Amino acid sequence: MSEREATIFSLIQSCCSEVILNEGSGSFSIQVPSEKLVFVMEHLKKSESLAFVMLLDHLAVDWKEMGEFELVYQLYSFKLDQRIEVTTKIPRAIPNAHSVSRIWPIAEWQEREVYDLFGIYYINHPDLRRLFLEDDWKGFPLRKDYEDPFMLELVKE
Amino acid sequence: MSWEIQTIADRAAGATSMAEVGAYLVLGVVLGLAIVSLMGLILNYSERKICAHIQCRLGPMRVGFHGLLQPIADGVKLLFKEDISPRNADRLVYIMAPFISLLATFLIVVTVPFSPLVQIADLNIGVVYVAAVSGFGVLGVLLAGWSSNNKWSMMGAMRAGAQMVSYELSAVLALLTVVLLSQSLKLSEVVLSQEQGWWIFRAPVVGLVACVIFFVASCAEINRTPFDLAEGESELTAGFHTEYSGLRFALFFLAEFVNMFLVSAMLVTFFLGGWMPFHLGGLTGFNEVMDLLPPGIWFLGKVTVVVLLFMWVRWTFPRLRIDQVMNLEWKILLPIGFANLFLTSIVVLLDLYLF
Amino acid sequence: MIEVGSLKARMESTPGGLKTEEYFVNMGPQHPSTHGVLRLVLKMDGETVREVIPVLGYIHRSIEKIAEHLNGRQIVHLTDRMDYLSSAMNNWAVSLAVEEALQIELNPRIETIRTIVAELERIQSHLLWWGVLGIDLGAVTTFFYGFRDREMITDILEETTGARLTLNYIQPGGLMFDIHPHFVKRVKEVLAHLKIKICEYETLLSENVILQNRLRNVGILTSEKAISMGSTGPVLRGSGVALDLRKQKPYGVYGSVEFDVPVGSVGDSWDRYWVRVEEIRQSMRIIEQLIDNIPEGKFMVMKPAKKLTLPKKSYFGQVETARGILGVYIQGCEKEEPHRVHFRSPNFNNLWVITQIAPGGKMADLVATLSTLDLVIPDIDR
Amino acid sequence: MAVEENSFLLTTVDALVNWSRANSLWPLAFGTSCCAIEMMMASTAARHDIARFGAEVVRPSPRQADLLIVAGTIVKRMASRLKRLYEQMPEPRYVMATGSCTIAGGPFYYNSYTTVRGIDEIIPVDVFVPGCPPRPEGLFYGLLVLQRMIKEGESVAQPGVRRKPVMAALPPAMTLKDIQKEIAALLVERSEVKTRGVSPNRIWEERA
Repeated sequence: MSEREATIFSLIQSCCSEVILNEGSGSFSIQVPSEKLVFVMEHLKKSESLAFVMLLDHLAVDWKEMGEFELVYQLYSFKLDQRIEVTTKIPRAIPNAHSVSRIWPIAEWQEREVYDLFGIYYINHPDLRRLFLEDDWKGFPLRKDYEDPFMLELVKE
Repeated sequence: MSWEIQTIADRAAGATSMAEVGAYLVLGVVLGLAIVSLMGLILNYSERKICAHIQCRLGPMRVGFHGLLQPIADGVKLLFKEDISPRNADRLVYIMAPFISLLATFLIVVTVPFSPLVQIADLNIGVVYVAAVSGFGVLGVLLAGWSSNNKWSMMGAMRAGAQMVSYELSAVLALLTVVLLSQSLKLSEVVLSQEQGWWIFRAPVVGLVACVIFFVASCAEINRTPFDLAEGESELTAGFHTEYSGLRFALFFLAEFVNMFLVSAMLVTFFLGGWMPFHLGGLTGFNEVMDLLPPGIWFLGKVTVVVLLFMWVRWTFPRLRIDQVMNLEWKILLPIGFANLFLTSIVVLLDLYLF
Repeated sequence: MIEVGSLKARMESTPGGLKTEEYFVNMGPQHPSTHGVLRLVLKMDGETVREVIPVLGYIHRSIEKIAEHLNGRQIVHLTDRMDYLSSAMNNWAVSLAVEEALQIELNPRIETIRTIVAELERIQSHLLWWGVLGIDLGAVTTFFYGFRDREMITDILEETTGARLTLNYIQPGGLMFDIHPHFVKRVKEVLAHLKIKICEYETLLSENVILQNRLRNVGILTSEKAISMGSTGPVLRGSGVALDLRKQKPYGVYGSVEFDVPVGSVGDSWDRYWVRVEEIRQSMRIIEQLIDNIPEGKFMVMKPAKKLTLPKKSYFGQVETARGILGVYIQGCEKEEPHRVHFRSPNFNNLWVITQIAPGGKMADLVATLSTLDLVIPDIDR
Repeated sequence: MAVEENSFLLTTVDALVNWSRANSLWPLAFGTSCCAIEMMMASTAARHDIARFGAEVVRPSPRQADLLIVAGTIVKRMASRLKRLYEQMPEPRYVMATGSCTIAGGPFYYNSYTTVRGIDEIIPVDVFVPGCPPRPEGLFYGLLVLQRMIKEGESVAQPGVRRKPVMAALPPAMTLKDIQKEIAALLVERSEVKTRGVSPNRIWEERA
């Protein structure tokens, strides 16, 4: 972690002490408890010293063994010329997360994509529908336990 | 040199027996149809070839010598193609629309003076007739778009309707300029009045301005780029003929090409002397040399040049937006047209001809 | 007869003026100007677009699921088929992520060749966009001119990589093949040819008054909106934000070459047009600086038989493609196959811009705006 | 009036009609992904120029098209649209499947939950052009094969009777069925490829 990243991290921690560094990432990454997510995100965007105004990407990772979904947000700040990865973990059994679409409008569609493929329900999302698949599609295909006879899964031995 | 004008209608009027009248009638109709279909084939082929060469391609090459038989292959194919009419279409109107479109073109062909001896009918209100009948084409397009029961067709038809009716005004204003200059509504007399020089040259500036206005307006009337909004492929899939297939589509195709020929013929007749050879008033020696070529050749030559110009414009320019099209007509072309008409009357009153 | 005054009074008396009925039109999935199988549901009022609702998924091929079953080397060929017009850059993004995971050091030859090939791809992608823009606006001839010159670049790429479109050239650890012996000569020929042709194109299309009228002040995207929609690439730069990863986070040898980042001012379609045409020039400038001094060395630093076992960590490789920032998120789990692969496609974010800037414009403006956004639909759907 | 099966009149008309159909195949502008770019390259770019075969009149409306060039992957969601487009085309209509995705699913064959593995599951195909994506020359060869098929194949007396589909770049005697049989045999033979679950709408297993 470089010096600048350390200062950014301390700035974030000053607003919410529960934020920790995420070791499981190759780049500068923080982990936020899921109930604090919207608060931290708002701070990341609105704080003048941070100003992460651009939400580059949002995705989910299915950790089936651990019974968790990991949500990953990639943010970018023009002011600091820095990308930051914000991750949060939600239980796999109750896949509910808070929507950040009020903060970044593009999140509305990115969250729709994640909902479509992982079945994560975003609270306060304005229009949570499937994005790529038909509305009557059964199951969420990118989950590790998704099974579909149409899929012709290649089994390696 | 004095030109003797004899149309087929004149000959029929001077005929001695009913059989002869009938023969002339048949000749007239056959001639009209032949011109329409032949022009359709020739222009289709040349459009494809010319656009190919503008775009560094070869164009049709495989059927006949340099693809000469390509339009025939297309025609036969379209003739034998299944003819679908959408379930909720207004069937009668749907079937009639292409014929109405073609009828308008056919009715104008009747009056075109190809040469002093080749003209089917020479009406004494020729200009009024042309202006009136050419408005008929809009009807076909509008009906086609409306009866197809398709939103894209409808939008195309509405665009075409608005655009063609508007530009009709400018085109007629430009024609009125020439009517003022030649002081006749008869097409043959319009041609004859250019014996001292074509109006585009003889009338100072006003002739040229009227010609340009007519060119732009007729470009819009026949729906060619930059005014091809009615069938703008990238916007409205295929515009008013989206739902047409087979022969009916071919008729629209044909009407489009023949319209291009007719508009060029009208432009030539009114501004470039029709079949009249290139004359300069006063230079009798020069004029006699020019008269050596027969008038029919002069006419076709000039039409070819104008058609080439139309094609060149089409394959070079992007398309306008609908509001820009309307602005161009109502805010630019129409005022200029009126001013031009006013100036022309001054030219005629004061006899300010160049030669 | 209705007097004009009374009509005006009536229009004013009804709230919101004289109402016309709005209707829905389905544009796509098969429509010539959506460049693929994008479907836009348009709410129209006559010729005016009131609302645009994009509907996706008509080419969702589940690339992310397939990639979970392939190893790092094999994923590359899937990225070719996402944004097929900047396939080399897509390959590069995967390679960057995998190389970061395996800590592979590359030699300067690989970096230089990668840069040249990527810039060639960028030029051909922009040339194709230029041609298709012409056809969307009704100037068909530009299409043929753009494709003619694109063909020359395709030839060079084919000689070296063996493919015309889906290159599969940049691999984790180096390149698929070494460059063809004629590569340098051919590239120089094409650059000399393009320099003349670009000026010709400017006179044919850019300086045309109709084109200017069609693009200027159409589809204005302010920089705030562009940032909040997460758009990148020429779309963002056209709005006046100079975000270019090649400058910001130089990868390859971009750090050592000189080039400018063209930036628009208003953010209308014309700015986006201009930025792309200017980018062709800048790409040519980059290639010119590199083509004469490609260093010697190996074209592959990793043994082909080496197992690409990814550590249990996530990696995010990002490159600037012809359309914006492509990010590849790879989550390894001590196996050859990654646990999760995600592509942050530039077109996905750029598409949503249309919902913000098209309403209020005419139908023809929508087509022009779509065209200047330069979307590749398979990249959105993946 | 009864006309004999092989009367001079009918065969001449047949020849004329088939000649015209073969030489004026207007394609429908239908491309979904990468193959579409190569199709554009073939159909329009100055070097290749499909206009030489009289097939450059790309119609955006299926009503006016004769040839449906399916260029690019077809996924489940698009399948119904493809079928609808095909149904909107007037007879006689021809279908050309370009690229491995349209032939068999291509690189998206395994582990894909949306890709349709071969468009012949949805619509009848006349010519297959392999490649990923096929070169413009490949597309031309497919077009020429189709032209030959049309010239030999149809008759006014028996409309709709068609030859079997051919693989453009393979020997002309090879049909789709042969290839499908071969693939099925290979899949059974190669033990390292095991598939979990068999899609109900895969028909090649039943055929083999």
